[in-house]
Amino acid sequence: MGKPISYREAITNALAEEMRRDDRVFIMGEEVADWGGTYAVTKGFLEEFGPRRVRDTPIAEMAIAGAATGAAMAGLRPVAEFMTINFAFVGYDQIVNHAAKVSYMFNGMFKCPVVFRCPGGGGKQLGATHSHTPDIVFAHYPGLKVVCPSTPYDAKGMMKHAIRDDGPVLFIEPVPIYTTPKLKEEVPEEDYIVPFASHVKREGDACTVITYGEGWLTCKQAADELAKEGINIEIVDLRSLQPLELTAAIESFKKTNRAVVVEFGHGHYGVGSEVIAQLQEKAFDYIDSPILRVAQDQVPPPYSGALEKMALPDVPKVIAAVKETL
Amino acid sequence: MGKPISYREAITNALAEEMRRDDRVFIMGEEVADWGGTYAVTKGFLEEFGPRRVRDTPIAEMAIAGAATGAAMAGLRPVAEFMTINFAFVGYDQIVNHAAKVSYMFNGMFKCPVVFRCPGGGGKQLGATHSHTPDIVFAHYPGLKVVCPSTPYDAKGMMKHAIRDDGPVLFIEPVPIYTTPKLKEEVPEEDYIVPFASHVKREGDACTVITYGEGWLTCKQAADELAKEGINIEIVDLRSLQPLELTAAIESFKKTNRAVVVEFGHGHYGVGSEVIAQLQEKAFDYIDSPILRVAQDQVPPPYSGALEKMALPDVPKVIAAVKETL
Amino acid sequence: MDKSVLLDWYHTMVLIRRFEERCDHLYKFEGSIKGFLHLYIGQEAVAVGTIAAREEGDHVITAYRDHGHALAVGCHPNHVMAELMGKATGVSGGRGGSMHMADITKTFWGGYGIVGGQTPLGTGFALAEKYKGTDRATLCYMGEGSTNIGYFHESLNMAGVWDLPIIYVIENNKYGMGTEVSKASAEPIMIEKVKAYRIPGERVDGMDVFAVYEATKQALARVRAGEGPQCLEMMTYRYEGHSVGDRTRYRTKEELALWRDEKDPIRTLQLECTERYGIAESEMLAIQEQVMEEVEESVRFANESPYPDPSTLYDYIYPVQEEPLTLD
Amino acid sequence: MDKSVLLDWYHTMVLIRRFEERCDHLYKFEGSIKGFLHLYIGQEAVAVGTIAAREEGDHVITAYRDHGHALAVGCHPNHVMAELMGKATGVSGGRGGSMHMADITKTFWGGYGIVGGQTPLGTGFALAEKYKGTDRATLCYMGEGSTNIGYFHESLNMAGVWDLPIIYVIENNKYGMGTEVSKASAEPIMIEKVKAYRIPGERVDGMDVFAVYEATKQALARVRAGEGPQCLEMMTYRYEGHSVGDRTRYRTKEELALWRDEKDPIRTLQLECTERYGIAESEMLAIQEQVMEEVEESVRFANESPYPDPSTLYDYIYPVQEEPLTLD
Ligand SMILES: Cc1ncc(C[n+]2csc(CCOP(=O)(O)OP(=O)(O)O)c2C)c(N)n1
Ligand SMILES: Cc1ncc(C[n+]2csc(CCOP(=O)(O)OP(=O)(O)O)c2C)c(N)n1
Ligand SMILES: [Mg+2]
Ligand SMILES: [Mg+2]
Repeated sequence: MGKPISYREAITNALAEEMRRDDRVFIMGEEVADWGGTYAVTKGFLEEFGPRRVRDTPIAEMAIAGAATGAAMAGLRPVAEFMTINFAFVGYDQIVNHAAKVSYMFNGMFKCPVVFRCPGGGGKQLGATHSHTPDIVFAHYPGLKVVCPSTPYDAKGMMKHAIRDDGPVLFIEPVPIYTTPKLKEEVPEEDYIVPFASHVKREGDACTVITYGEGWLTCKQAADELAKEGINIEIVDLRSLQPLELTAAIESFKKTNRAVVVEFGHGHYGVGSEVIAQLQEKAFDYIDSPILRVAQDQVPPPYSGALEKMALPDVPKVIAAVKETL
Repeated sequence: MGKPISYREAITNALAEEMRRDDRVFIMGEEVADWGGTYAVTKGFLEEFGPRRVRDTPIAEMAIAGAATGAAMAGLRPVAEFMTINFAFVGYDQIVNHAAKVSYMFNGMFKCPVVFRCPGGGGKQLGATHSHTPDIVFAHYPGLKVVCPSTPYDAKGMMKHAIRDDGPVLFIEPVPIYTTPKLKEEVPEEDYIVPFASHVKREGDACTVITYGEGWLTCKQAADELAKEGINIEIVDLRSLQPLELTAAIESFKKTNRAVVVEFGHGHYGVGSEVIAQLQEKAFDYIDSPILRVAQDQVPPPYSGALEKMALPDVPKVIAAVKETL
Repeated sequence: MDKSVLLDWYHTMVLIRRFEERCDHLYKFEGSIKGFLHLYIGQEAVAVGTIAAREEGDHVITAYRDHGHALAVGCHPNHVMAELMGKATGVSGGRGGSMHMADITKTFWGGYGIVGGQTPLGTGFALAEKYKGTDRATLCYMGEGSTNIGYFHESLNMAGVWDLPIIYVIENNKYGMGTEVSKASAEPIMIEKVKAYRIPGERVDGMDVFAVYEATKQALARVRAGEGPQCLEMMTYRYEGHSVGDRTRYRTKEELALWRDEKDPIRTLQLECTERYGIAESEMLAIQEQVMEEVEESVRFANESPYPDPSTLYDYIYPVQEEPLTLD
Repeated sequence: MDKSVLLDWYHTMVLIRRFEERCDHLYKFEGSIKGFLHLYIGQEAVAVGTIAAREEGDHVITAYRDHGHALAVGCHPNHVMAELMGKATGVSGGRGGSMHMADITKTFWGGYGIVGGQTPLGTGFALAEKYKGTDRATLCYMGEGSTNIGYFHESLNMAGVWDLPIIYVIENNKYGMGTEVSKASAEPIMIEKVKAYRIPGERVDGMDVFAVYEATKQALARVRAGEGPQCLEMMTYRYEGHSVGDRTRYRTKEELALWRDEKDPIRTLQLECTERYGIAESEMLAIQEQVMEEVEESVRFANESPYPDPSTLYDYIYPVQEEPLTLD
């Protein structure tokens, strides 16, 4: 274990280690080389790995998505960065209708080990076009793995998984937690991998709170508050949205009989919707009260700070929802 | 009332009537003019309305979506046809991040009366790239209305609504029911409008089946079968996926205490997920058994006919799900 | 050229410059502007010269670097500043922010945050005007880096095929973020690039407001004569970083100095005014002072303006329906 | 040119022609082929001439009109036909269908149903080979109508900026569905259009397999010499409709006759073989008969092949992981 690192450092380290380990791994995207990445994730990479392996692209998300996919099919392991997930909409067809389909459509003939890195999330006063947490519009489709870590430990281990995975992975990184001091933690020096599977991240008995990505920190803070009142919630981190594997959540729910799903994207047709649909189906006899959701309001993110915050999940909203289930 | 017309004729008639009524309405898209539309929806339009109002475009879904949106902002009422909804992925950013946002982001300054026509659906052996029912990836966002009629009557009235609506409407037309004889019905000669709101389309008491679009016909057939066994299901047609307004479904559910959601898209993060999440929240005390879903399996549509059908909803699957809830 | 016109241009260019400098300060030191902030400093002649050439009703649409265009079309600095601070009195009611400013009363359709996203929209305005049979033109602005995205290609091709009344104004400031034009565009000369759509292009000294104005006038005349889409490649430069926070390591101080110290559009205009048109320096100084006040007033106005009322959060998700959807 | 090579080309071209005719019949009258069916009849010289020029390992990727390419790279007609019938023995296991045929053993990466969708993928293959330092090239095919979509622009620009080893083969058959090239492309001459990326282009008589072969050989040599991306515009024609069912009302019988009766690539090659190379007519007749048998055999094989086992429905949603994801 070394010194505590941030979420962003964890991703930087995972990328660098994988690049050192495997020459097939390379980075492409807008401003990833000279600039070192808009969010400085690949700072120093150009110096260490050179322009062959750290490639600035034109502003061309269709080609970024597609050329990375093609390079993956032809034997490389590209990590394509969309500067933000909002811009991945421009390459949407290539992601969900090409990368996600080639394995199945061609009967398993092709591998497609591409990673689409997507810094995402809102709350930064960037206005409606730049503040999406649209994770489910990628996770809706079979064929594409859609994952989103919530801690530095997971971020590093899941990025390594994503790079070594033989199929396409859309890797969501919530920018709001990139450097959050509270989230910093030590991670192993040795190589490790974190599976794309949900797990209990904090134990409790009062209510199961299911979340992922930046939701973890919010839920953890809510848990700390609630603990002061003697309410101990159990937090399940989904880690992966597609495939979605709910064993841990279901087990927990069977214990607590109550659940809240917390997500930063819009609620409609969201992560919570799916989790609830499955929980009530697979653990029907255990529901003691409605399963609630805390999600982004059904309104495009306004620029103005206070207004924007109103529409986003926060600690008080999580606490209120938990209490409502009790 | 005239002679019975098909779902497709209903759309054709609505378009033609609106074009006759309002010069601001025009059609643009690939092969809509000379060819008369790939699915012949605009056959004869070029002859009646001329090339100014019926415009063939290059194969350029980004520009089709964007130029139609721009023309709408500047005072026209474009009906932009995506040859199929699969190709709307190419224009995805323009649809969900521009058309859907301009009203809110610019504080209501602009209207945006554009209609995106999207023939959709699978089951036609077109392979994974061409067989999507991806309705929720559009319906996830506030700002865009996403609707899908299930009958000729609704199709005509909802298309008129869509064209007269001052905001952007993504209008989904399931190709599998375009010409289905069983669906043909007489529609009023007079002008009429069908609201974008859910309603009970068939009354019953045993179980509430919630569906929309091509699901209606499947559910109706299932209902006829079930009726022979004395099981009378109530069918709610959602009509609109965004905004999603569930009053009719909730009322029905409070009566039947059982529900099944039937949709032709993938189940994960699907329409059923959201409907269930809301039902269990808003009618918790009325749930007698798990609310079930019948949806497309979580697998990309294979070309081979039998395999493809396996993965899609059908009458026996609906019947089985209904019985399971009883 | 009429003296009052020149002074008007001078006023707007200085206003943009001072306004942007003030924004920079507010962002860095007062924290009252948030989000991304893309300054227009150095490029003032482009917005001012092109927009001066338009007729009323001609459409204007641009990208996220849009304060200059907003001020040039005549949005009040108070409302532009209020928008930057997310206030209810902002041009977009505080909902849009720096990247998304618009004013429908000036047929200014806004800044758009997605690179290239405005290009098909502008093309749609042109389509609408041609459809309606008016002789309104559209000025559709973009950076040179934005010509590499699919939007550019699909839009210009559509405009070409349909002969639409639009001018694509490419503000070639040499960089798209940190990427120099020739690293991102296989054909770095924009007027060559648009030949792929048979669109005539002209390279213009974007630091010279006269040249900008003249070229735009002529291009507008061609558009109105039915000659179809036009392209103007404005050779210009942004003095500041891509957005506040960018330390511009990708370019040399010498390069910056070359543009700023030798080609500055405001100084060029100022010299022209005094030397060619015999305008007294005092008149120009007066304008400078007036601008300082306008800018300070805008800060005051914005600071004092209220934030949007929380109860408005759900307004305008869908536009207000004008003709009711019931039948008569 | 070696006689056996000519006969090989002749064989493949006739095979494609007869195969496609048979597909048309199966679709219309026997109902054993479903979905969309885009025939390659008339364009045979393009796939055969270009692919004959490639070295082993050079990549091939194309659009949905892909049977010709599949047969030209050497996929067995049995497996191509089985794919069309959705059988487990099909090249893509019956999962892809007419539009999505591939064979990795021949570095044939498939047909793709989304217009232009293959273009960035092919660009990615070229990137991979340049990265690996091999001298493999990529042949990336598309129709002229597909040059209007953003994919084209972004891909060719990227290839231009990065000097990638790729040939964009534009099969200009004059129509994209019912739309004539000049109604959809503001610049209807493709080799002019690609100048926007500084990509050298050559127009080639796509009905003459020799010309196609020669032009491709030379372009491949330029690619391998490090000269970067190339474009070949193949002037060709499809005799049948866009897909089965299209009644081709958008073109005249005379136009079709001009191409089919005067420029047919198979007849041209046949004449060349007999007149210039002195090949006996009987040899060519023998090939024709052999092809008839191959085609009938492919129908037999496909008809008798099993459909995919229902238990395979969930296979390969994700590729089978080669190196396990645990740590050693
Ligand atoms: C689709 C998309 N991709 C990436 C970005 C991030 N981005 C914002 S501005 C910019 C550079 C644009 O450069 P240019 O068009 O030259 O305009 P300039 O900033 O020089 O005015 C980039 C990459 C974006 N906003 N949208
Ligand atoms: C993105 C997208 N838009 C539309 C279509 C429908 N479509 C299929 S083929 C085609 C015409 C393509 O013409 P061209 O590129 O010239 O190829 P050709 O058919 O002549 O071989 C169209 C519009 C599609 N498959 N994908
Ligand atoms: Mg620039
Ligand atoms: Mg063609």
